[in-house]
Amino acid sequence: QEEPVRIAAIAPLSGPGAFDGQLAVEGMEAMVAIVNENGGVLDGRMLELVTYDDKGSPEEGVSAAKRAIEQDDVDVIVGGWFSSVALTMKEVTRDRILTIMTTSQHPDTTREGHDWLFRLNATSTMMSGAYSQFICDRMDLESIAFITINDDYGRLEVENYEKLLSECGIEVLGNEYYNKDDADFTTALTKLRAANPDAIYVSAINTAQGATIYRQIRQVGYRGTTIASAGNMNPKLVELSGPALEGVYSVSLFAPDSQDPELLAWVAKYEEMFDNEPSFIGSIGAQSIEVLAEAIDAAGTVRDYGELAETIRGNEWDTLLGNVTFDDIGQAEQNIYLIQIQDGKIASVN
Amino acid sequence: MTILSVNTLTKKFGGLTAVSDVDFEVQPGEILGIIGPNGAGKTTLFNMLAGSMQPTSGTVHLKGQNITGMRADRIARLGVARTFQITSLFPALSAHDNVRAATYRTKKTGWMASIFRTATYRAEEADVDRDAMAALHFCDLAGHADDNAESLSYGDQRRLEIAIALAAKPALLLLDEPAAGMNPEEGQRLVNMIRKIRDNGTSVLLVEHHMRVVMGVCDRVVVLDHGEKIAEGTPAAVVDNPDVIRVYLGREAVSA
Amino acid sequence: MELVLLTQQIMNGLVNGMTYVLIATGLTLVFGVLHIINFAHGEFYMLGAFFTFFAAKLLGLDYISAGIVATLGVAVLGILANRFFFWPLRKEHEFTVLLSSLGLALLLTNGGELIFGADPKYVASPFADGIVPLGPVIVTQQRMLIFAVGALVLVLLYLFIQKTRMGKMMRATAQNPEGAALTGVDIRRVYTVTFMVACGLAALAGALVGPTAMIFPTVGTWAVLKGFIVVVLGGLGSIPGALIGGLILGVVEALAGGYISMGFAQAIGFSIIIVVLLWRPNGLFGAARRA
Amino acid sequence: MMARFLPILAVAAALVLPLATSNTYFHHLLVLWMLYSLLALSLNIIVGYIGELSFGHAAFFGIGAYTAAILGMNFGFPGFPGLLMAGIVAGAFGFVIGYVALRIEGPQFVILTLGFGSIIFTTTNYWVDLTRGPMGISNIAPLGVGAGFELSSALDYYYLSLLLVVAFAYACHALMLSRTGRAFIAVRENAQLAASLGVDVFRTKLLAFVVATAVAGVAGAIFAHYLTVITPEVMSLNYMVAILIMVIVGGRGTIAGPILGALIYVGLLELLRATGALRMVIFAALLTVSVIFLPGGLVSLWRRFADRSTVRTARQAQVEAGE
Amino acid sequence: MLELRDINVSYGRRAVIHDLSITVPDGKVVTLVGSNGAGKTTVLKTISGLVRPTSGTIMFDGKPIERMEPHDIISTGVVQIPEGRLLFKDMSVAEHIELGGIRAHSGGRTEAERLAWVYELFPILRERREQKAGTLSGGQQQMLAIARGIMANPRCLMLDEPSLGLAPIMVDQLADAIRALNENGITILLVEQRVDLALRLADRGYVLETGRIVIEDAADSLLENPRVKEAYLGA
Ligand SMILES: Nc1ncnc2c1ncn2[C@@H]1O[C@H](COP(=O)(O)OP(=O)(O)OP(=O)(O)O)[C@@H](O)[C@H]1O
Ligand SMILES: Nc1ncnc2c1ncn2[C@@H]1O[C@H](COP(=O)(O)OP(=O)(O)OP(=O)(O)O)[C@@H](O)[C@H]1O
Ligand SMILES: [Mg+2]
Ligand SMILES: [Mg+2]
Repeated sequence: QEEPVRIAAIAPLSGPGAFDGQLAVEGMEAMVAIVNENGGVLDGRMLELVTYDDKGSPEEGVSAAKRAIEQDDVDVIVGGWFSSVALTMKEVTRDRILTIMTTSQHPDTTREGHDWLFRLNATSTMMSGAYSQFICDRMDLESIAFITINDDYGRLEVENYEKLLSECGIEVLGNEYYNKDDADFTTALTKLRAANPDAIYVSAINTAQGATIYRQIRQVGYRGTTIASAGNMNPKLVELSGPALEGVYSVSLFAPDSQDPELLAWVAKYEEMFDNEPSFIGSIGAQSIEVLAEAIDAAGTVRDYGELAETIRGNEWDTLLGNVTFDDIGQAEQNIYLIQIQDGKIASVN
Repeated sequence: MTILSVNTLTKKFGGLTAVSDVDFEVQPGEILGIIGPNGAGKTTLFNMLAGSMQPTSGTVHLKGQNITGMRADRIARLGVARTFQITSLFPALSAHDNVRAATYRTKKTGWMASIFRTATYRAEEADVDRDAMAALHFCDLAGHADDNAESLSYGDQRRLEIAIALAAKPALLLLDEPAAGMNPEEGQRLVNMIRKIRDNGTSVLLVEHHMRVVMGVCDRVVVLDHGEKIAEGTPAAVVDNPDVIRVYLGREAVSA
Repeated sequence: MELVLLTQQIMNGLVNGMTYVLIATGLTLVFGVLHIINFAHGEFYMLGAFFTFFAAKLLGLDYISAGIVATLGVAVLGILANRFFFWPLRKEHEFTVLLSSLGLALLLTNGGELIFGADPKYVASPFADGIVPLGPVIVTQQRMLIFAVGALVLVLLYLFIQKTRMGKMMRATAQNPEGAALTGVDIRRVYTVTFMVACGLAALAGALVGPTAMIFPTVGTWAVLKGFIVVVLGGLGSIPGALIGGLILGVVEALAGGYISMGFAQAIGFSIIIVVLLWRPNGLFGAARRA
Repeated sequence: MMARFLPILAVAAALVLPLATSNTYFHHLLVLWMLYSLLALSLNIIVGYIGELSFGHAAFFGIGAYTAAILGMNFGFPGFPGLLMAGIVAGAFGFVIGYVALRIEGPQFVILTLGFGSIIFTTTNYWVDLTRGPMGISNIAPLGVGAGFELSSALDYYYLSLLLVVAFAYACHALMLSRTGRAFIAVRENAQLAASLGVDVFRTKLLAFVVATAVAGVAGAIFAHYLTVITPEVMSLNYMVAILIMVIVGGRGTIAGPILGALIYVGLLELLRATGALRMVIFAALLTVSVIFLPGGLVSLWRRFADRSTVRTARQAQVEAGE
Repeated sequence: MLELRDINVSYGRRAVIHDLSITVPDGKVVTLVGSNGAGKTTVLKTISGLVRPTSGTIMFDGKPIERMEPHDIISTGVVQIPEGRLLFKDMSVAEHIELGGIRAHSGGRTEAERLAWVYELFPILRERREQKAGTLSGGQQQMLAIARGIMANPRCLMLDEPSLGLAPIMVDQLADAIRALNENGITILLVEQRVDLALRLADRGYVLETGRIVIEDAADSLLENPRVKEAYLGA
């Protein structure tokens, strides 16, 4: 029996980000199972996922990454849910190990060009380009207001959309920041409602906060359009938000009604293994494993990170979310789908 | 020079006047007794002298300096030590450490000196230990030096309080019912102790209900009732005062 | 328009404030009566919300019955918590007790994560989305319910502590446990009842406040912080203090959120405490601390 | 007798400990242990010696860390003077906050310090121009004086922080044998009596608070240089609680206690990684069990054993008081 | 009748009471004399259940009470007025008096009678009904402590240094009160540093030294006992 290829998955598994971290790790686990059932990589080496809890804290993320590299001697790292964790972790992994960041959306995660660092999720800048196009073209709005999480991700969102949406003539009537531990948004929403915008754009990564905001938008009596920020839609959020989310648009890398056979296989596996519903977060976790597995086979090595990184950059990968390529700084290019909540389900829109 | 001079000192609690226009003086080396019925205002008076309560009006002078309304720690640094009627100790510390803490006022060296263990520091620490042990001996507590204050019996705790006040080497000592919890024999020993304290140059202000102690040790006595001074004089004169007998002594005037 | 907005924000503040009051009552009871800083109080709030959720889901109860079941269930847990975490430490230093409560909080949060799952949940209430218009201002039915129950609970608790024998025994125990024992107070029972009532109140708060947001196992941290601000603001152990403190906090946060920025609302809450404590070191209604 | 040589033995052991392995992760844990020890020892001055429970101590750790990071990044301030500045800035904050908060005591003080800590946390999150907000400052230069000498490995940081821990522990020890230390304890045990003995209660507390916060600031500065990143997270409630755990579980009012507490905190959480999802549950359970069965902290175990064999001298009792 | 048989008590590893036996017959006044630290308070606390004896039995009315909880002991009619008063600082005088009655055993005077009697004994308490105990003068606090004890309707009242902090005139009144209590059929166990006073009030006396009974005799003989005179009366 050959040594398994050990993949460190670093994600928030306790504290406020725990649920999202759990979804990501579950997505990876399902894909690991699929790869292993198909014989693993490099002629028979199995994949083994080693999970680390970063508690959503950058300092913990650093410790986790150090442990993975220095103590547990893992082969590669995947993870990085919160941008701030991803940004700090990459200082530890720089030139030491190959890393695939999954969900973090901050452009800086890859901007500084670490040779062995990749990121799957579209940056918020990429997302906002596609999304604002849609908002301008199809939603017939004259004004908009934002409610935004106060972190680097949220701040960037506001910056991007204020610019892009103003350019197509939509007036921005206000923005309210909230903190990642806030639980009540009525004052901010009351204020936004009073400005009477045609739509409120909700930037929320955390599922619990998102659902609360969507519900409270209606509870303060706002009857205009709600727009959900890009890349943060998942079935749990839809379930929790109830009618408040009906008809709301978002964009995602994950088209839930895609008939891609790899996706179907993964969804089946996921449902077999876990209670949660397959989600975008899970699928992108799975994608990181899939790209890795394929690249390792193609490169014929795990530990020669230079070779492996070249291989990842130099090819197009066919994954459960469709085809992916990576640019010079390791940023993935992949399809972005427009989605809408219809009858309590996430559906893609053309 | 007069050690302590109190002029028209008054304390009101809402509608209640606990101390009312009280005047008196304490001379160097004098033991002045303050007696009076329960609730007469004796403890309140002490609290004002020691700075733990602000007077409503009136003045207090210590060795000619006006200390009215001064903070307790500043008054203490001017050389006033006190005991509390409701026992007040450092409960979790040993008796010895209780007393060592009391040497604070008279010592100088700081933290830095202790880090470098300077000669002054070592000499002073030796002094602290010696003074503390001496105070414990003086109060018959040497055998309890290593016991925690809270594990001492009530009477021993009372004596420990006196030891603490003594170790502060005050010019003026305020004792609030030191003999409470002592039997007549122990009270007698206390009388001797207070005399010795005075002989070492400390003036003493004594609140006490044990008339044997008051009679045995005081040079002069001030009597308070309802916050007002109703009599002042030698102990012998005061116990014969009919007002004092009526409001304070009762039958015991005869038996004492 | 401006006036309507102002009124709406004040209204938001008052109903939010009552949420805080509800959380704070149980805290102030334990805090003021037994002099215990119970950091696990928020976790009982969390349990109240989760029990309501599961009582509705697993037992098929309606919202109100589920809330009652949760309140009673958590009250029983309060008895157990006292038995194992607080009663054995009654003679220990207050910092030790505080740490024990922090440990219990960690245990319940992480245990909750393990048992209930990390996924957020929603306590469905028939009143959650119903809107009551009060002139130009609107409030949801749920928040009206919180307000009404909060007010009722406060009055009852106040009467309980001031007027009943048990209440007096609680206060006596707080001030001098040995003296209380010699007076015939069954100290153990006082502890038990205090925790039972306090945890029940926390759970009630959880059941009522749950439907206004999502619940998840770490939600107690938020609750306990708000609760503490209110308790200290109003004065330890003071029920009227908890009421005034909670409403002040709610309104100030709403105004700060409405006119400055929501992100600073929490910091502003703490700033009020600082100002109030400097002016009145024992809080608005606080008695002096035991000597 | 034993008790006299124990500290020397412990220091000797700490000196050779990292040489036992070349595992750099182990060294990383050692650095964390030492930095947290320094932090916990500093909090111990407030919690253990003057007997007030300061909840917001993590804020001063953070202030120190940010001072070092910002001075280094924005003003090219060299590392070691930066440490000093971090201590001064944190101490200055400590002075201002202490000046306000120390007028209040007991539970109110707990909440007040929690409040100050939260305000600093929030400000750090929002003052993006200065602090870069929630994403923090990364790429902080390692400690060094110019190009000639630079702390590069975990080992270097370990020895630096060990040196500081030993020096500070000794200073604390000396403190407790000094007049100032006696004043601290007097204030803790009975402030009213302390005042009647001439101790200026407020100034004494303020002194303790400033020293404690300044040292926390230095610890934070080293932490920032070592990790090369710093985010507001180090000032969050999690860290506030963590430091308290170290001090109280180890044994407040003692010197070995906080160091032991930091060891337990770092070591236990590391060992429990293997338990996966159960990690924090087991940690919390062990924490509460230890508090309930050893209310005086882990050091009280030693005392239980020592009490039987030696007579406690009055002096020892003072240093150890507070169990 | 209250009877202690071969009682031993320790605080931690430190034994403070050794094989102590005392009998307090019904309707009598018995006093316990000893210098500071002899163990008098410890004996009383052991009887009221605050401290557990390591061995020995305590019988009241023929029933063992040494394993009972303090509040249950009070219900049997054994009530202690503690040294140092142990009042509830922020509670009013009236609340103390009310709480005093929570475990009153039935029989004897009614609650209203006891209340009237207490206010008659200490009129100042009636005047200060609403004042917080913490702000009373030392002597007033002592009166309140006694009043609280009487409200428990004791059959056997244990007083630990009740004269503490009382002005001489109040001490006389206290002595009268103790006599009156006794005449009302209440058995009294008195610990008092004013040994002369205690022995004049008592029928019997025990002398306690470092945790051991060294003399037991009728009170008036003890007053004349040279050893007692020298050690406790300061004569
Ligand atoms: N803080 C306070 N608030 C209200 N009244 C007070 C306060 N302190 C004392 N008093 C009242 O002031 C009066 C004087 O009290 P004080 O303690 O000075 O009496 P005292 O002479 O020391 O009596 P004793 O001999 O019983 O100790 C009493 O009636 C007491 O109830
Ligand atoms: N909590 C305690 N822990 C340890 N030792 C104690 C404790 N309480 C009392 N002791 C010790 O027990 C002995 C008896 O104390 P006790 O209080 O019973 O004496 P007492 O006769 O009432 O004296 P006093 O007349 O001073 O009140 C003393 O040596 C005392 O130091
Ligand atoms: Mg007095
Ligand atoms: Mg006694």
